[in-house]
Amino acid sequence: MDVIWQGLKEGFLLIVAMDPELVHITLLSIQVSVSALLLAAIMGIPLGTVLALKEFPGRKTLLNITYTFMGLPPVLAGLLVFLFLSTSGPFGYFQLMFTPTAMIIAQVLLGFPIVCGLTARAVMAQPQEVFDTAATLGATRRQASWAIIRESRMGIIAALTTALGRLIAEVGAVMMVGGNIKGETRVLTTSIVLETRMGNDSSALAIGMVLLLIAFLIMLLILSLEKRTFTDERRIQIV
Amino acid sequence: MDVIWQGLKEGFLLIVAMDPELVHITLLSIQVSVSALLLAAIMGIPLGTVLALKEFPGRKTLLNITYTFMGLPPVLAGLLVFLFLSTSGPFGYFQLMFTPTAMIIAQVLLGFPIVCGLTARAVMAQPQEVFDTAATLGATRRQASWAIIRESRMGIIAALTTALGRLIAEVGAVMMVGGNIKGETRVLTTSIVLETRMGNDSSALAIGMVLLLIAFLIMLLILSLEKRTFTDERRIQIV
Amino acid sequence: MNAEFKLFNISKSYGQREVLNIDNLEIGGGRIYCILGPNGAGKTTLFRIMSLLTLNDTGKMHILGEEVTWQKSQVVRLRRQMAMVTQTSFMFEGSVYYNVAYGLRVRKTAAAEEKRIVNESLELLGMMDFINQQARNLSGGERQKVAIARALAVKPRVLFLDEPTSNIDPASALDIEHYIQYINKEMGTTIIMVTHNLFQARRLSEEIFFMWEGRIIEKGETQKLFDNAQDKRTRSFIKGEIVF
Amino acid sequence: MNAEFKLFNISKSYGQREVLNIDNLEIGGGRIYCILGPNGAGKTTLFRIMSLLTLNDTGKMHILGEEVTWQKSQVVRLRRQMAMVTQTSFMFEGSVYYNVAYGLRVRKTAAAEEKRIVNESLELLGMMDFINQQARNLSGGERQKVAIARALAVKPRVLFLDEPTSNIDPASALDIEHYIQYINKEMGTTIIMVTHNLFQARRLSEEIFFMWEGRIIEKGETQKLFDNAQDKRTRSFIKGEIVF
Amino acid sequence: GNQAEPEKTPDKVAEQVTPTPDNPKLKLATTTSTQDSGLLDVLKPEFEKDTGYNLEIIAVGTGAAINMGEKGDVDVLLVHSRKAEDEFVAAGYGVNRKDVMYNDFLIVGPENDPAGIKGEKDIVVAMKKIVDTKSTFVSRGDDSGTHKKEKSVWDKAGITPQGDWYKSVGKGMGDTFRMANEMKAYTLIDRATFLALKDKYQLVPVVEGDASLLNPYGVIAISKDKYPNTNLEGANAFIDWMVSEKGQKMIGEYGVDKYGQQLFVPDAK
Ligand SMILES: Nc1ncnc2c1ncn2[C@@H]1O[C@H](COP(=O)(O)OP(=O)(O)OP(=O)(O)O)[C@@H](O)[C@H]1O
Ligand SMILES: Nc1ncnc2c1ncn2[C@@H]1O[C@H](COP(=O)(O)OP(=O)(O)OP(=O)(O)O)[C@@H](O)[C@H]1O
Ligand SMILES: [Mg+2]
Ligand SMILES: [Mg+2]
Repeated sequence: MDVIWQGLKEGFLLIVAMDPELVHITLLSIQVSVSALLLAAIMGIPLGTVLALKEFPGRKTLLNITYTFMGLPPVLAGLLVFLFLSTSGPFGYFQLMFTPTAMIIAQVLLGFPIVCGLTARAVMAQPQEVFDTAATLGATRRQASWAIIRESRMGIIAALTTALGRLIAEVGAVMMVGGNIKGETRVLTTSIVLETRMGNDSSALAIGMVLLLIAFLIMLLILSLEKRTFTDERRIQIV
Repeated sequence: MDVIWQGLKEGFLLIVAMDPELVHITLLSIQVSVSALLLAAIMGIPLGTVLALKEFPGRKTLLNITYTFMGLPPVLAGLLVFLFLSTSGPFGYFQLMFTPTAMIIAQVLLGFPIVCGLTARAVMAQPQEVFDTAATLGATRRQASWAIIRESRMGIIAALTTALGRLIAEVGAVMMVGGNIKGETRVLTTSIVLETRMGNDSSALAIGMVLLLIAFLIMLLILSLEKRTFTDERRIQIV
Repeated sequence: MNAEFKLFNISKSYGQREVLNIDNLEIGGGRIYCILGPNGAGKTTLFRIMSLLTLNDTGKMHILGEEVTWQKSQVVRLRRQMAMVTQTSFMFEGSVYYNVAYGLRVRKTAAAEEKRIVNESLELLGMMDFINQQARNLSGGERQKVAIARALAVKPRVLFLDEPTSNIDPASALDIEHYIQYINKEMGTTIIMVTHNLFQARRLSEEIFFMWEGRIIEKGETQKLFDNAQDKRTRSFIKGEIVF
Repeated sequence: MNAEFKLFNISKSYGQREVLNIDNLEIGGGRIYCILGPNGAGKTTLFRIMSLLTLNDTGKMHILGEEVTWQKSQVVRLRRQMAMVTQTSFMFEGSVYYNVAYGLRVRKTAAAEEKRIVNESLELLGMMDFINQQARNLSGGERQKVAIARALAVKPRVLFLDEPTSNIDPASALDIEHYIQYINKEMGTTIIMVTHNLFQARRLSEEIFFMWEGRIIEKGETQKLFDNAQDKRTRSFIKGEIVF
Repeated sequence: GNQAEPEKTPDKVAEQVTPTPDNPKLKLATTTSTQDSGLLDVLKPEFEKDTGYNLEIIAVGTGAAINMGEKGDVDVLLVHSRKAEDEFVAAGYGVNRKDVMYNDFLIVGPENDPAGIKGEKDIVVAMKKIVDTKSTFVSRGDDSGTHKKEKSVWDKAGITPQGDWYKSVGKGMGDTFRMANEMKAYTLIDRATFLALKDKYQLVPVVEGDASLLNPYGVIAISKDKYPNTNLEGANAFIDWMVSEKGQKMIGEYGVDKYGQQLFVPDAK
């Protein structure tokens, strides 16, 4: 158990010391995961809404596939991106392997099904009145869909926090396509793996602490999106 | 790209051939992840409900911590469980390291925040009328809470599918505490990692296919929970 | 001194705004009581506090002979003797049967008994044809009828009705009024209702409480109040009678 | 031949049950029309089809001079000329202002104009004090008033009102009735309303359609229909008048 | 040390004129042992200073490293699996293969030595005893250089290892060592990793010194014929530097101050 105390202490010292290498690694982690989250959101929220609202053949199958891809193993995502971006792959020309761009692409693959699937569920759970009201007030389908998305904010923010959790914690994909190159593609999770492999458990724990702290801060940021739009806490209360 | 075709073909053959080693690995994957999901659900659904409904100091902080732990890196979860279960750790006596039990414990750590956090969000999004109606009909707080959980089914099922996706795809924790021992604790994700380490990309893809297929089947099972209780598809529709 | 409800100094605010402020309110019980007042007067808020759905900010209450302590067990004990048809007639996801059976299930009524009572209640409201339908697909009036059946099923000592016939057609409303009178007379159920239909208030109630901006500004026997209201505001409101 | 609505053979079923079956319905426009009928008769369903919220199963419609093809652009064009106060007065999450402004925003009304119209509409319904309040926290009647203000704000050619004053106090209801008459007379707005308040129907409407189990079984000038209904069921329903 | 003194002057001169190659980005795929032992952390800055290249190190298993080479995703390999290396060169992917260094493997095991093989010089005898006593043995089982070496040792002993006592774990060296330690098992480990990690775990060396336990590392450049974009100049510069007097010396000295013994023995010809 000493190791755990040692790790907590070391983590605290790490944070206080602002070791430049750690700062760099942390910033890269944030950059990769937040970029991937944004891309996943830009595609996933509209697509999830379409899957929830639009009637077309294969809608249900597509939804089920989306849910299934929530279970895409990071290593597999990494491998697929690897095969596409590799010099001998179809997009080899762009020389993206072992760059943060490749890591972002792989993480988008992981984050997209989560954002899309959870958005679809949040949207489907809305009462019919949302559409009815928007439509009777003259909204086009697109405008009505926005109204529905707006009402689904709580669920969509849950989708974003969940996806962020998955991405910031994920190591399989970034390890595979990033390569854990020191100073270039090393992020917090790959550092943790490296430390455990080298038997430095307390360092691994310390970096883990930093990661959780970062996750906490980004979560607060995402949740503040919600507070900005809901003036007071609107939730069911029991007496 | 050949590798991808090769992988798909190989995956198909693997599934058809029902290779006994693969069957064993697959069953263990299902056993570990589904057990962890059930345990996470048994604890996470009631706790999420309490966090959503009960007013107590620190409620918001606890919720934020829950969201943050959605971002717990699997390796870190694995390391923590390792330190506790290790022979020199506090629970070393039980000799659980490198057993499926250890893997389940580590996965519960990962699945619990997801189930708990998403359940809390689904519950908080319910309209006040659910509680009001239950209470005016004589429900105790506990009974009213069940009524609210019942109304939150869609969201809770989303929580379960998301958690399952995370668990079945996860490799860091099971690798660390399971050890990927052939014939004992090797599961689908650790096999994928092993194959990629050995440069057998097509085998990795093939096993990945099997994993996605399994995920798909379990998702259908979870989603059928919903169908069993909703007689018709109740979702918002736009015209 | 055996009043079912005694409220002293009960107030409730949302933000800066005080929406309820009841100095003193006593409801003896056994009769049909009507609460009248303009929109936003605080009628629903008063109902919510009396049925222990919302905490009052200040004051004390005696309900059904007990001083309200908000102790868990007390809350349930008291709530189980009351039922309410809320203004929105919220339906649980599920069949009409499920909705009406809910109050019986939480009381752990035996299955056969449950079935009998649900059928009886739905029969009474003319909703037997809908027993297996999804409650959320019902029309506005049908939903309100199920909400009434649901409240009746638990055979409460006190029944709160918040504009119970607002979406119901005239003939059905008449039936429901008769039934309200029946359970009041035959089973001694105390009925406390809000309505904007002054004819209905006059026909049904024996006592009236008139609310204005969170306060009860006048109360009395129905006949007297309608014939000879003291407060200017009550009089002007009652003249609205001609609207119907 | 310039009828605003012409429906031929329009039907709608849910599962096995046919809830609407309109052989032939013509609504000329320009007047105040009332649709009467018992709960579950299909009034709301008819409204939903006429305002293009629900697809009809069979039949053809001409609305505001166009044969309905359900083409996307047509649906929006037609919907923008109509507005509806629905039976539930659903409020969007957000302020009262946001709710009333919504119909103007989707039409890309300029900000200053939007503000002016929202204020005007709320003023009219006596809801200015609530402009910045959360719409979902309003009382039942207040919500209904905001829903009316919201529909009025878009200045529709046709206004559907589904039991618009069911939760509104008598004095306010009278004001609203006056306003309905005003916009009908002064602005030529076609008003089609459902109400269970037969007095209101009589006071306001010029033409009545009487529905029974999904069909229109009688229609005519209001005075004539109330004085001399042909159908037995209509007569018996109108006798329900005494309920109010 | 003292002998380094005379070299320092030319070094400093070189430092001032650090060349700027056309394509300074150089990607090296290597086994985890070279990284985990800390060797590359020491070599990298010196190499970069001398040649102006920017070395990016991707540490994976030998199998994965060779796979990356076959796909053209890296420019140069530093691996230890002679057979696979030769095949790689023969298939035309690799050029300019050079021996760089070797270290050796050893069997580590728990202090109480349940198989009774401590001090055994003959690896075959030791392996047989492990089997006979059914002592737990952890195998990397990942087709890595180390795993291949282990298989060759079993072959030599004429044993096909199987049974409950034989755990094939499919992991890297560091993780495998951790597992063996946790399970109080025997395992085959390269000396570099062992020395780097030995303070963290309780396993001790039991069998070492057998000639068949040598572990040679090679460097290979990726062929420009296969992948025109590959940085062959850089790869060659790395190879040349590694086999240079300075590179070889640094390899030979690495770890002496920290572990009291050499981790790698330079053997460039
Ligand atoms: N949660 C809340 N937050 C803020 N204001 C509220 C809240 N609930 C109710 N109010 C306000 O309190 C006042 C009283 O509401 P209440 O629902 O009791 O009115 P009511 O008399 O039932 O009106 P109605 O006849 O329209 O149903 C209203 O003006 C309403 O806007
Ligand atoms: N989605 C649905 N699924 C099944 N039945 C439905 C659905 N919507 C409406 N119905 C049924 O269709 C019938 C007509 O409903 P509608 O809402 O049009 O009645 P209404 O005339 O408006 O009644 P009310 O006066 O009670 O508002 C009702 O019996 C209702 O139960
Ligand atoms: Mg009210
Ligand atoms: Mg209706």
